[in-house]
Amino acid sequence: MISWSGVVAQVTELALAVLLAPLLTGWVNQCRAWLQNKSGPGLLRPYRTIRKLFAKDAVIATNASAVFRTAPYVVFACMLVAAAIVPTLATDLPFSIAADAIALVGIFALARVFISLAAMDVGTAFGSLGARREMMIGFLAEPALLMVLFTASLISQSTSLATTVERLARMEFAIFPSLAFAGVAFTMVSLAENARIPVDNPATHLELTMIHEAMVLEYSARHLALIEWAASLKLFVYSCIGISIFFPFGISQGGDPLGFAYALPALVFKLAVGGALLAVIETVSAKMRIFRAPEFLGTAFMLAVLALLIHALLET
Amino acid sequence: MSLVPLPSVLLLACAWLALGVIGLARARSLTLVAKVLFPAGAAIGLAVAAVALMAIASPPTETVLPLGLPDLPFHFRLDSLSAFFLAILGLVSAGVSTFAAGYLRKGEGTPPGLQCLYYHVFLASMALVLVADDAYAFMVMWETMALSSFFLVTSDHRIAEIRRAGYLYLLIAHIGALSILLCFGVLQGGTGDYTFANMRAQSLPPFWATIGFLLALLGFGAKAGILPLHVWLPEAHPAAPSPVSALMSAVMLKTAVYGLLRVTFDLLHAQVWWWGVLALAIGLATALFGVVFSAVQSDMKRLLAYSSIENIGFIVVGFGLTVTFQAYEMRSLAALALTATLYHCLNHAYFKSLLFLATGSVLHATKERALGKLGGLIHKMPWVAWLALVGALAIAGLPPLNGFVSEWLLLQAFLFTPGLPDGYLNMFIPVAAAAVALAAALSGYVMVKFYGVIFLGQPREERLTEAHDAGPWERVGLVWLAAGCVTLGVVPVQVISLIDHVTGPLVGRTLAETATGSWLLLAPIETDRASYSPLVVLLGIVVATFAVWFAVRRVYHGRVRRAPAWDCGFPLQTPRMQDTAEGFGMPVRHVFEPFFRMTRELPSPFDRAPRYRVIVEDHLWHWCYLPVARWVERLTAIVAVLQRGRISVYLTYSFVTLLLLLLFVR
Amino acid sequence: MSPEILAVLGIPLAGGAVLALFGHWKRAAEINIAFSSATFVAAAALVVRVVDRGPFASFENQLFVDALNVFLVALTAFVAMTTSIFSRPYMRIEQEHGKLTVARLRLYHSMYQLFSFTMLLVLLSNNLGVTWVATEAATLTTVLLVSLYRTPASLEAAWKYFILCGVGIAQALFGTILVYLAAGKVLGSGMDALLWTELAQVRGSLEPTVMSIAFVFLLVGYGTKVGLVPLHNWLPDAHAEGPTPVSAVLSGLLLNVALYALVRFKVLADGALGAEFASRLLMGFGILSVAVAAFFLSRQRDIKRMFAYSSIEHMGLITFAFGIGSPVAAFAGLLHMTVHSLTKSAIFFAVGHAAQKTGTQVMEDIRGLVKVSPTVGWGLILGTVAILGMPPFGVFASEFLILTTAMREQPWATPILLVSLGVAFAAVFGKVQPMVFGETTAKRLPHPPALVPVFLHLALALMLGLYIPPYLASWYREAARLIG
Amino acid sequence: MITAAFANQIINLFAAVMLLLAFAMLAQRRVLSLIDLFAMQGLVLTLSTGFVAYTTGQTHLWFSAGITFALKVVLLPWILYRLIRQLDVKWDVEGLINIPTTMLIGIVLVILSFNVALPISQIAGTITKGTLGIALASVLLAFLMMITRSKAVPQVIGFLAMENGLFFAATAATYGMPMVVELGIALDVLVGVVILGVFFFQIRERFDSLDIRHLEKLKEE
Repeated sequence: MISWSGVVAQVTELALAVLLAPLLTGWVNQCRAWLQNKSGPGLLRPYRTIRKLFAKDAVIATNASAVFRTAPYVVFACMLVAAAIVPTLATDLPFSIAADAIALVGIFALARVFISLAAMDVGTAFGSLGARREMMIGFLAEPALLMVLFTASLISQSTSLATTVERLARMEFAIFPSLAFAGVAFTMVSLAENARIPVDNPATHLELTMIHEAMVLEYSARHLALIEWAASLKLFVYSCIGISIFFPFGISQGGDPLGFAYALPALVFKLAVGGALLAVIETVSAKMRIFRAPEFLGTAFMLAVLALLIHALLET
Repeated sequence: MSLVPLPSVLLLACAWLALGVIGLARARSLTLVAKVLFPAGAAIGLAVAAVALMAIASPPTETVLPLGLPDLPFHFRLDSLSAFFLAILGLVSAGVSTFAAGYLRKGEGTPPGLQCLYYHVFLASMALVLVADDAYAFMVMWETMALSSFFLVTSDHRIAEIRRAGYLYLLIAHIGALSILLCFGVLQGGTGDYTFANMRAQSLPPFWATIGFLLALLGFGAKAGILPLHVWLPEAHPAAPSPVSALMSAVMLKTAVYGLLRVTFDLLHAQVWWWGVLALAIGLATALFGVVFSAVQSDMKRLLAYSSIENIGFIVVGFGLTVTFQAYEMRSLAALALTATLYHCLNHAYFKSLLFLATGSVLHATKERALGKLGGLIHKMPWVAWLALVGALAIAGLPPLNGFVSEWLLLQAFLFTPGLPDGYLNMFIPVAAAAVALAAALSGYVMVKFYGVIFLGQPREERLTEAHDAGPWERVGLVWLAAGCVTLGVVPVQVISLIDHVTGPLVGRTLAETATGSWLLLAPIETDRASYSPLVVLLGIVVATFAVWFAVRRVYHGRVRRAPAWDCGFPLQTPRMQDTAEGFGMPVRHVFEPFFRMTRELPSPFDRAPRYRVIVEDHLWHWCYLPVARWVERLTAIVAVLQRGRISVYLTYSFVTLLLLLLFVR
Repeated sequence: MSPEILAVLGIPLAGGAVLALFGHWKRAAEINIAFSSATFVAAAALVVRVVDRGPFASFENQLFVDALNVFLVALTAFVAMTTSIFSRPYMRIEQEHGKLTVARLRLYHSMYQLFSFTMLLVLLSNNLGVTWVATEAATLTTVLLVSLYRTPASLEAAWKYFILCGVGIAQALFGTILVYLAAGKVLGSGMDALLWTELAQVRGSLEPTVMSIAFVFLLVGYGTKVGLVPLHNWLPDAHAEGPTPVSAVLSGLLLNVALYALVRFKVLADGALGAEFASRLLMGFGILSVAVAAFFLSRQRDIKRMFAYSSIEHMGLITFAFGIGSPVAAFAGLLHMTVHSLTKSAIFFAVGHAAQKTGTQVMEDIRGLVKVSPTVGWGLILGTVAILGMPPFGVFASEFLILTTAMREQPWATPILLVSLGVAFAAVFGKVQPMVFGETTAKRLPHPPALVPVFLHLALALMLGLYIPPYLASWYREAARLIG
Repeated sequence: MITAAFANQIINLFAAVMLLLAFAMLAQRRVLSLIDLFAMQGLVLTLSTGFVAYTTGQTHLWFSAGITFALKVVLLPWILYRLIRQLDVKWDVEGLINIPTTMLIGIVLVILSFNVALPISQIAGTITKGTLGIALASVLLAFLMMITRSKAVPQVIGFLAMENGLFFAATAATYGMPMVVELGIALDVLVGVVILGVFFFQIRERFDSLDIRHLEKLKEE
């Protein structure tokens, strides 16, 4: 079952994800700066930030418990596992049979719960506020994401992401209206999940609107570095999910080293385009009031359910 | 081993009863009750579990005791379904009894010996409900269970609210029991033989089968707390002492599920597809309702009680799916859904009892149930806090713990649904799946609230700093249950192979027949379709965590300092500034506004002493129960006119009755 | 001539006479107990004899014993005995509270024995005319018992009781005359035509028209005594205002006895008219009683009054069961009679002491019994739970049989029963629970209460719920066969 | 010896008088007259029983007639007279329903009684069978009287009148009940009246009146 090429693909992919994730974040920020007529911090700024944070002394609130200190590691680990499941370069991933799409959503939820608990641990007003908001986003985004993945699963008759992507990639070209709906829903969910405008603004510390930042206010140094890195990783993984489900072309199927070589540039290209698109979305839309977020996500959820319904109605 | 399972179960139940009687005899002796009887009860629980696990794979055994009605002596039968639920009872009660040994204190309401009596009668009656094989034995045990738990709920009967809760509980339980009774009346099909064996042999016409099913749904639903019969649950569970809340939530609700499964799959064979859809719809409504309400609670035990409603909703959803599949003869899918259902029963028993016991410890340590007055207990009660974290993560349905496994199976069952011959059904199922996903996600929200507000942050009250951790007995109980949560989450394949013994006889197919996984990999249909290996995921997360940790250790050389929280630079920080339970519930109240009946008291900017108050009530109480109460009241007012005290009028009644009867005869 | 029957009837009659003479003695209560116990012993001997030799008639066929009445004789003698045990401290406390004089106690004790006598005579009489006479005599004795306190309320209750039951029973006499008329056509006029044993043999050839009209009169007549709605109005008043031991025997025994008489006639009517006619009437009245009584329950403030309505409800249920008429239903009806007697009288015992402790019968003023007097409190709550049909008490066993049989044979009735039982449960339990639990207002009693009877009854009711001894079962079956 | 037809006519005459008396009692307002009417009813009952005994040769009916005479013509009216005198309740009674209405209802009752009794009379083998309807009517009329009276004494008289009707019915349908039963019934009636007499005193002591409208305290609110 477990082929050597699979193992190679798995390791490569994981390494790629960990290493490339900050770059993607940097690329998005850079694009956004360009679109907004700014010069931008440079593509490698996230790497520098992480390195800087790793070099600092950590300050931990007096009241913080072990939950606070372990959370960054757990969150980062969760993102690693998630990255290991999502096929980016190849579909022949040995680890992917251990966790399917539902488990992926579960792992994201685990990370979210941990970061929220950590936010509440210090016992500040902002921490718990952030945790509450994050969980609010979560309980709407999570089922929406699940429904998006279900749509793909129903088309491909599998909840295993690798299999899904493989089958979607292999399929004769066909128009799946359900996938179109799911795509829109997925985009909306991704924006919310990755703390992007219009739901959250990763660059603000304005107390009335912040979500993700409010939770990580108390973190510093290595913990903050891990959290930032994990956030990049999350963006990367989400992008990859979108890419592999909706645009699976070019991904390497089976143990095909040649395909592998072909898949890497394809991935980079797709990520670059995706990142640019994200920057465009972030530039053209305005940050919503926090209580608009449930409506926004509710719409995403409805769209995802509609996608499922359309699939049940038209495509079976 | 040549141990005969069924007699052993009966003997063990008797042993429980004996413990109760000893407790009654020495009602005031706390040491005896707490340090001897309850641990002994726990040992019996383990024995029950052992017997049940042995019996689950063996063919059914039957026995008849010369008790009961003359034409209907008590029949008992131990088959795999009974054994499965017995195992739940035994395993959970072992933990709960151990905990209770440390939990009982002096001077609280009912004397310890009496509590010991109720408690063990409760356990024994649950065990006997599960092995009863005729309607009478079943009903006797069923109502004994209700009665003993009623007395447990009202242990602290000096408080009027608790009495009211107990009253509501017993009333609904009794009405449910009457409905179950009528269900058996239908099921025996005019033969006058109330043994389950006879009911199994009957094949009822669809109309009567449907009546029977609906009565069962009503009766068992009342016990399980499905919508709209749930009102007693959030009242009664918090009122009871914590070990009892744990048992009620963890095991007693499952006996209702047991009854539902027993009646639907074992006694009624001709399943009609829309039964399942009905159950599915009710289950979804229950799950959503439960989780949404649990999100807005500000009492920790009420929160857990509503969460029990939610979980029962999931179980009923699984049950409904099973019925639908079974009615369409899609047996392997039915097996999948049933496995999910049973697995969730097992899981819920573990994590809910764990959490209830944890709240018990908190309650003991702080004398406080209101979430608004707790906080920061992880520092004072590390054992309870860390073990409760396991429970909270499990109940939130997070991998790799046990809650996720059953949710995963349930969602898988939904995913395979589009193959049903009915188009509308195919449309309904995705919506249902979405609702399940939503409820599952919300339960994560609830658990963050629950855990964060109680254990994390800063203590909201001064005296919380005097809280103490749980004692050794309590720890053992908690550890037992937490270990169960982890184990069940990590080795689903092995658990499912046990559950297969149950699904086989009920739906005629097991997961083992279709599964392609290995000991490590759960793949109910085929690996290509869906697979999950919690052990690998767990290892993945653990290894990754430690790898990152070591890596950071190597890379990083800075020191770690402790300092006051920064909080965006706000100078003044008090614990009161943390989010309260109400505050944490706010987004849910906002999003799901139509669910609630809210009365809010908002302060105006000019208030001297600003007050904020919100009361969240249940619409159903106002829609269903109060109108019924009003109707009864109106009818009693009408009836009372009959008795106005005037003798002439009374004579007229007799007179008119006589004349009418004479006319009738003519 | 059977000595046992003679003893069963003679002892209470003699007791009535003795206590009429010596009832003012200090030891009158003990004498009362002695006579009641002796009656019970005689009844037990009678049971043994019937078990040994089967049914037999005696006293020129005027008295007879079969499975149906011997079981009620035993029950009546038993409950009469336990009630006399209970009444000893109870009446003494009443006396000390200044509610009763010595002369009244003499009346009480004497009438108590005579009342037992009349009930036993109703049960044992083979002559339907004598049955009627004894029923009327039972009314008279109980009227005196109900009015014992001579308070305005008790007089009012006794007056209503007398007039309503007197009128009712008069209708029964008309019915009896009609039965006699019908029997005369077959058996010739004379004493034989009133003997039940003779009538039962020829019941198939009794004139249907006459029997139907006769049964209507009998139903209204004896039904008044049973307390069937809408003929029940005397019952709550009489139960609430009389001394508690009297309430206990009224509820526990007299209603049974009246129902017994009705059932005897039902057998004849069934023979003449086929089962449909009487069944429908009984079921109709039964279910009406259950439903109406259930709704009455929730309005009550007086505890004895509430349990009186509960008796109406249970009598309705039993009547309904006899109305269904199948062997199982009849069995259930008989079982229900037994457990209802035991449980209801136990409840009244506990209620009596509770009311004495708190000095009131108003439920809102009785609180927290379990704290000040655990035995009374537990007796009351367990009795209540039992009477409401919670297993493992025996009331549940019979309700189980009745409901399931109804579901099979008369499904239309089950929703009504379901609602009524639910409403009754809500009402009674909702009122009793705060009386037993919670904070208290009660004080100590001058005499220790006699709670042995309470727990003895409850223990028996519990046993019947879990285990019905085979001889008892075969006995019920035999009796059910006689009815069915 | 008289012919059966003639006997029948005589008995019907008695029956008619019974019915007339029942109506008279229904309409009568004065207590003392009520007692007189009751005694007259007893007398008619005695005479009719005696007559039946004479024509049919049923010896036990002679006893029955004797008991009736002793009890219902002599003893009970005497007791009632004494009671009235001691209690001083000679005043008129106001009915709860006015008398014309009562009479109308009474007529309806008579029709119903005849209707009910018709099939029974056809079966009865007695020469008195035609009077069964009238007997039933007197029972029901007495019942009606009890309903409409608001004082205790007339109510009791109504009760006793009902007993009369029953006796008449017994004679009409079956030439009376067996002796034991008749004795028992008589004893019951006697004891009942004695107890009621005691009651009258007590009620008056407690309520200062024999108006049963005072006895309406026990009821559902």
